[in-house]
Amino acid sequence: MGKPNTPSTNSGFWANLRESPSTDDFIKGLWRENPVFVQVLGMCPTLAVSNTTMNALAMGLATTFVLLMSNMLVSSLRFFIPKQVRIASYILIIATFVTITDYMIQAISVDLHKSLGAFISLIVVNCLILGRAEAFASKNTIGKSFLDGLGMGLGFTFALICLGAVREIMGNGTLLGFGVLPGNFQEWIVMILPAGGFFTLALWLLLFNALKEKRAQA
Amino acid sequence: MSLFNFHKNTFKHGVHPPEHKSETNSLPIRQFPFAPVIILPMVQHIGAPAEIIVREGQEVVRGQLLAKAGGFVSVPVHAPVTGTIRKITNVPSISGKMVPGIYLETAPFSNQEVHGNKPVDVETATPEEILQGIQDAGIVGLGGAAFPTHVKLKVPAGKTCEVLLINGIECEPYLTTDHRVMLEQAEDIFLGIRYLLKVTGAKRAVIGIEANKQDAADHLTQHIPADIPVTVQVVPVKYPQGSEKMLITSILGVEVPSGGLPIDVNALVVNVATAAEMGRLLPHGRGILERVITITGPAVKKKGNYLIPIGTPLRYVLEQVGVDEQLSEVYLGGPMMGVAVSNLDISIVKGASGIVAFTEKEVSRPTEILPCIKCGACVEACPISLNPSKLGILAKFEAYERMADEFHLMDCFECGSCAYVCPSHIPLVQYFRLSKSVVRKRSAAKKSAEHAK
Amino acid sequence: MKTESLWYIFINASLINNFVLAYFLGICPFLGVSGKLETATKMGGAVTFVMLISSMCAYGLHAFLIAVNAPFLQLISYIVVIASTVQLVEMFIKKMSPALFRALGIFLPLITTNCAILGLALFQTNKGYGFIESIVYALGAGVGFTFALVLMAGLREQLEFAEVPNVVKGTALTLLIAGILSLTFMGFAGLGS
Amino acid sequence: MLNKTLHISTSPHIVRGVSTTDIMRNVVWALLPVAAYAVYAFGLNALLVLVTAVAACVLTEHYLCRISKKKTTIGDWSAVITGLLLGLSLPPHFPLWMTFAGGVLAIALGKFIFGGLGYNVFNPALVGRAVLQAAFPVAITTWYPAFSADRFGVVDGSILTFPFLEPTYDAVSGATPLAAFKFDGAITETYDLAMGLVGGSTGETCAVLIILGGVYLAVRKMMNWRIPLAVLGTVYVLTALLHWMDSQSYPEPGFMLFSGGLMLGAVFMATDMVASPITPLGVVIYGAIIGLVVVVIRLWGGLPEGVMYAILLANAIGPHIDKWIQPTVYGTTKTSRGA
Amino acid sequence: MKKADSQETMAPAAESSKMLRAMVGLGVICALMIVLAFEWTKPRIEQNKAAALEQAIFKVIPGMVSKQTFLLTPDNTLVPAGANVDKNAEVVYAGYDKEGKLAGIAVEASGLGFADVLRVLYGYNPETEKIVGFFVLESKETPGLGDKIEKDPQFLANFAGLDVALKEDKVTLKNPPVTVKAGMKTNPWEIDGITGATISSRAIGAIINSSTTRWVPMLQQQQATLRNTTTN
Ligand SMILES: Cc1cc2nc3c(=O)[nH]c(=O)nc-3n(C[C@H](O)[C@H](O)[C@H](O)COP(=O)(O)O)c2cc1C
Ligand SMILES: Cc1cc2nc3c(=O)[nH]c(=O)nc-3n(C[C@H](O)[C@H](O)[C@H](O)COP(=O)(O)O)c2cc1C
Ligand SMILES: Cc1cc2nc3c(=O)[nH]c(=O)nc-3n(C[C@H](O)[C@H](O)[C@H](O)COP(=O)(O)O)c2cc1C
Ligand SMILES: Cc1cc2nc3c(=O)[nH]c(=O)nc-3n(C[C@H](O)[C@H](O)[C@H](O)CO)c2cc1C
Ligand code: SF4
Ligand code: SF4
Ligand code: SF4
Ligand code: SF4
Ligand code: FES
Repeated sequence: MGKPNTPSTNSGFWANLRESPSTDDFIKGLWRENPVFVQVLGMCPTLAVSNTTMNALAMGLATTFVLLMSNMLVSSLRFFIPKQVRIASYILIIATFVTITDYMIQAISVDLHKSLGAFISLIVVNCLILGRAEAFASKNTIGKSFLDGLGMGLGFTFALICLGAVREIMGNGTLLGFGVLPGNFQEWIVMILPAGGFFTLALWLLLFNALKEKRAQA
Repeated sequence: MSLFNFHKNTFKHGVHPPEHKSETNSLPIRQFPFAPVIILPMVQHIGAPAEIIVREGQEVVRGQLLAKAGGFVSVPVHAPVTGTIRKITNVPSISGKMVPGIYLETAPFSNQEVHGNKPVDVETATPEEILQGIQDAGIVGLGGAAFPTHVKLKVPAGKTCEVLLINGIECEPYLTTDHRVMLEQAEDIFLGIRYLLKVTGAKRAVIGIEANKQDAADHLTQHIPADIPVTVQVVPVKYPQGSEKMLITSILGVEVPSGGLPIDVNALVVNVATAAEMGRLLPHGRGILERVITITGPAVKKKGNYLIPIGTPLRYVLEQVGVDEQLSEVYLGGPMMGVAVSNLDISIVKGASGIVAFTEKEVSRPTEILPCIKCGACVEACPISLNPSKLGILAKFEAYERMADEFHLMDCFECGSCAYVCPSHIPLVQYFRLSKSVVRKRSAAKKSAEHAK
Repeated sequence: MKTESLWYIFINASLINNFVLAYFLGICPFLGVSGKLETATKMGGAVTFVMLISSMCAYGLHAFLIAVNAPFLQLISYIVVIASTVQLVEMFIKKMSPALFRALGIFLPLITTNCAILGLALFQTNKGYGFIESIVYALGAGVGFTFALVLMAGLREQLEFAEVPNVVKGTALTLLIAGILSLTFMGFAGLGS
Repeated sequence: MLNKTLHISTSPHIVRGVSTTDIMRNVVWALLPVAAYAVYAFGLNALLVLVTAVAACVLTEHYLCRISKKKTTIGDWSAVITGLLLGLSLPPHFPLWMTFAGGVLAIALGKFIFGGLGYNVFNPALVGRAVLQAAFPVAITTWYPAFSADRFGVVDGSILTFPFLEPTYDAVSGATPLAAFKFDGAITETYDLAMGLVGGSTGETCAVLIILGGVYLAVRKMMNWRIPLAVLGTVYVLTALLHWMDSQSYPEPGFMLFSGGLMLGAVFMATDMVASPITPLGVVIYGAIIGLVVVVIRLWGGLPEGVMYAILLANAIGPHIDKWIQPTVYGTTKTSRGA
Repeated sequence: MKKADSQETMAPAAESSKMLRAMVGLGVICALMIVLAFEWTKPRIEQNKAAALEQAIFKVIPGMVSKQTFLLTPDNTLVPAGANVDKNAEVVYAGYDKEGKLAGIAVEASGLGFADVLRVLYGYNPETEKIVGFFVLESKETPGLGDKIEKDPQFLANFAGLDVALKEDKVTLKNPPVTVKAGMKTNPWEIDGITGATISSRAIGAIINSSTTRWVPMLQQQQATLRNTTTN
């Protein structure tokens, strides 16, 4: 799928089983293996709910929660789930936590639930979560899986906020709903439109490409 | 599109470069002086090289056989002058490569009488004998390709030739060779046509002439012998009407199938000068010794149409006609299809129909190549209806296989119309020559690899 | 109150609120499979097909869940039922038409758990569409998805032979084109209103 | 004398005199009367918009060449066209900072990312305009009437809005003929439309001058005449048909042809050769798609005008047209059998 | 994922009974968690939803303190809704003020906007025969542009007293409401449009128009029912 090569997490399969949790399990998801900017996973929610920072934050945290829980459950059940049905089991587990998250958000705020729309439910199909379950949690201890989930989730949240902040500031003149620019700032409405989502993500990727190129030249 | 493609007496697309023919088209053919040394390559034709049958130091007379044909697809070489074989060695050729050849020193003060051989009588000879006679005369296509004429004329089993097309189009700018031949050698041409009709079994012959040579058309029409089925057809002026495929389409309204030959549509095409040469040589059993060449171009002082002995060094030719100080480029052939000469030590060969010399001013073409802007000019110029724009982009990215598989690269016959019109000055046809050779090499490699298996 | 004609539902799902370009659903296949026209077309066909099946499944399931009063099982049941139905259909196609299977087969597992499919099921439920409306909605969504995918594939195939600057090459370029396409599709806004 | 080394080139040794730069320059000539009329009708404001748009495009092109370490390409004049057409397609009082942003976007997003001249798959000027329309929909639909009395004396305040700030509009804004038709069902006289006596985008109002420019280019073979003909023909036929069926709801074809940006779009924007198909038949299909989408958006869509969207959509379909409509290669047709 | 697959093939095939047990076990755990979460959040969610609806109704009927839901039966009569409301039935909400007097009726209406379906709620006062409040329930109109129909105070002011009086015949509106160009409002039944969001504001006009044409005569006729109900 033309994705940048994911630095393989399962290269040391057997080693991993014995290893104790390390800070790297957590750190890597934030930047080096950032799910959005580096692995280009979970694009749909990234683009769809990043029109405001609040939405981005909420979506990021919801995803992190699901990722964390599913990673832990998958990891703790990894010796009981037969290989043949593992994907189905993961989906079941993820769907469960997504449903729970969905209800929790509704309980917190109907408005928030309305603005995130169906995308909360769509966390189920976010390939990031299934990907971590398959590539990491199913092969690692609970502790490591917890850190991995947290790191990846926060990395995802970070990326969403990167997008959400740019889009909200430019498109609405606000950040998290607070006016951060002069009152007569002219909003660039395109930024909160779907096209703006594509453009903003592309710009971030461009920026990273440019940095990478610069570093390669240096 | 075929809806609009009714037969219009010409082919689709093509270009109209400035003609520049008036500078020489009224100048009668004049005999060119003999050069002191004649250089004769053994590959002046497509096919196997001729095999030399003389030795160094031998004295030869004009018309004497110097080398015999090296096979069926090959023709002999005759001595264009009376003189002495100085050296048998490699000689420079237009391709830049050295090829086997002969240096022949012209005997001063010789009367240069022509040595003949076994005559071929048009009334009594069998087609096979005529074909043999054509080969023995060393005749190749004078239209430019220098393909051995007897090979082309041998109609393959199972095919028939209905129409013989005599190519008097001469669509290249500057050149007036065929024009003068038609005006001055009508009898030879018609005699040649007699031979041709007999050899090919064609039911009729059509002489195709572009409208800018109406005088030649009128002249030939008046002189058509009553007893042979020949007509003259005038077609609109457009490059590359002279290419045999285009000529067939213009005159017969059919297209030669992709990858096919004229005989696939029951036609054969022979250049007028080739026909004239047959009419002149066969009755006397002579070989080709000289040919008509237009020497022209802004850098040439004494422009004209000259009868020049084969093998005359280019340097000698240019010295005789005089060239401008600013001489920059010399082409063998016309400016559209001709080959630029890098070395003046090569000599006139049978296939050369013109020498065009440009000064620096004329060749100061824009050198900057801009990207293709998809203006479509090339698409509307290509007589084969290819998509040179797409081909050009693919060539730039070295996607040669796709060019051949999806965009008919191999159908390109390198007329250069696309490159001529391209406003971005993309060397399209140059790209295509390269691409074609790469494709040919690769498919040959593939084939041999398959063989090896 | 019924306000949407079937025609509007179709236009809305395919052009005005195109799943990819306006809703950001199915971005992964959109980015991943839009490099070659041939695969893009097949992918479009497969997505449309799966959407139709999912739409029917979702309609039936929703009615059932309402009947047994278990709305909380919606998500789980949608994903499980859709995935298994598609698997069944896949097996069926394999038997009945190997040619069709060869054309669509490899894509089916890829897309059963794709968000455009699930999104469609959820949206049609939220919008309260009836059976026929759901099918038209699914058809519109599929056609719109295919349209966007095929347009993108054409553009990307052409841009293979362009001097795209290095920093732009790859996902960034695809996203930028998607943005421009998204702007273009905004021209259809309000169509039929 | 004959010992000098000869220059070698490969055939053909002669080329037609017209260069890409010539073509681009001539398009600018053809656009100048249109631009001049725009200034005449809308005054200083339009002049400022045009100059800003051109400057933005040229500067962006130059700067992008610099950072990508290429020789500057502003000499080929294509950026000037992009700028001119962008300016001509904006409202005459469009704030200058937005105009400038549009120019930057047109070149950067519409051209540079694809590899520059010749590779852009969309019309750069329209990409710029599309982003502007989506970013500042109010500013870009705020119209001013033509021939205001003080148009040469006063520069409108909104046009000089400080960058990134919101313009404040005068109350005098008028509706374009298309908006008047869409929202109030009002039809403007075709004569007024053709002569440019109405409001609208800077350069879209005087159809006659646009047509003249187009004819000049077509005669000089610097523009594909099939495209405007196909676009306008399709619009004409569809509208005539609809008008004939229901003359109450659908306007006359004349109104459709001469109103809005159709003429400018058909003659100068749809004809951007880089972003249009290459074969004669392909080009006709492309034009027909533009015509169809224009009619659909104008008559049934939410927006009053759809030329920009129609052209961009057709640009996106272009590669497919080029893929399916290739010239029929010589010797592969039916006529290639038997004499 | 490739690597994982190859390991999978090397692992000994689990018996199907083990697979079944694992799946069923997992299913039970999951179902349990979901049901727990559902039950736990249910009261909050229902409260939230009711509050949201209430808020909306409060917004469109100024001065109300209590409400009663009415169902529209198939023969076009309004009856107070009981406990089990049929989801597909159309409802209106009657709002009462402190004295228990009918303060207005909230009606839901929908129609096509610029981007997708618009759903709105408006309050109708049968005494003054005016629309007294307006609230957008659902809209996908362009943020910053079309969404002015939700936020623009000038636009919302249109609905502080929009004339929807009936003719003498009591079945047709005297002057059906209509959106006019911004700043062109001259009559009490006209809605001032929004510049730059003409389409959205006209869509609102059309929605109000068609909804009032249908509802206002019904509500007028059945005022008695609406007034005389004890409130909840
Ligand atoms: C490799 C080769 C093989 C040819 N074989 C035949 C042939 O078998 N029969 C024939 O009539 N002409 C044959 N020709 C001659 C062509 O039909 C044609 O006359 C020749 O290529 C010159 O044409 P041009 O100057 O248009 O390129 C052959 C030419 C080439 C180059
Ligand atoms: C682009 C192109 C242009 C040609 N123009 C002429 C022409 O003007 N006159 C001519 O006799 N042959 C022309 N030829 C060569 C003919 O195709 C053909 O080979 C020739 O007429 C056959 O006669 P020949 O074998 O006697 O030379 C042209 C070939 C090509 C590829
Ligand atoms: C990106 C974009 C979004 C738009 N969104 C809306 C919208 O939500 N509601 C609306 O009525 N018009 C919308 N429009 C339409 C234009 O603003 C339209 O030209 C305007 O409604 C015409 O009104 P005017 O006559 O007051 O300028 C949008 C246009 C664009 C380009
Ligand atoms: C007839 C014609 C029309 C053109 N129209 C446009 C146009 O609409 N927009 C534009 O940016 N450039 C236009 N150009 C200029 C040029 O093609 C454009 O800058 C390229 O698209 C850049 O690669 C036009 C050029 C010609 C010859
Ligand atoms: S979810 Fe599927 S489509 Fe999306 S990135 Fe992952 S594997 Fe690709
Ligand atoms: S230009 Fe070539 S093809 Fe045309 S007449 Fe001269 S030799 Fe023949
Ligand atoms: S050189 Fe080849 S591609 Fe170019 S015009 Fe001639 S035949 Fe066509
Ligand atoms: S003539 Fe040159 S610029 Fe025009 S389409 Fe052909 S290759 Fe491109
Ligand atoms: S397709 Fe939507 S997240 Fe992958």
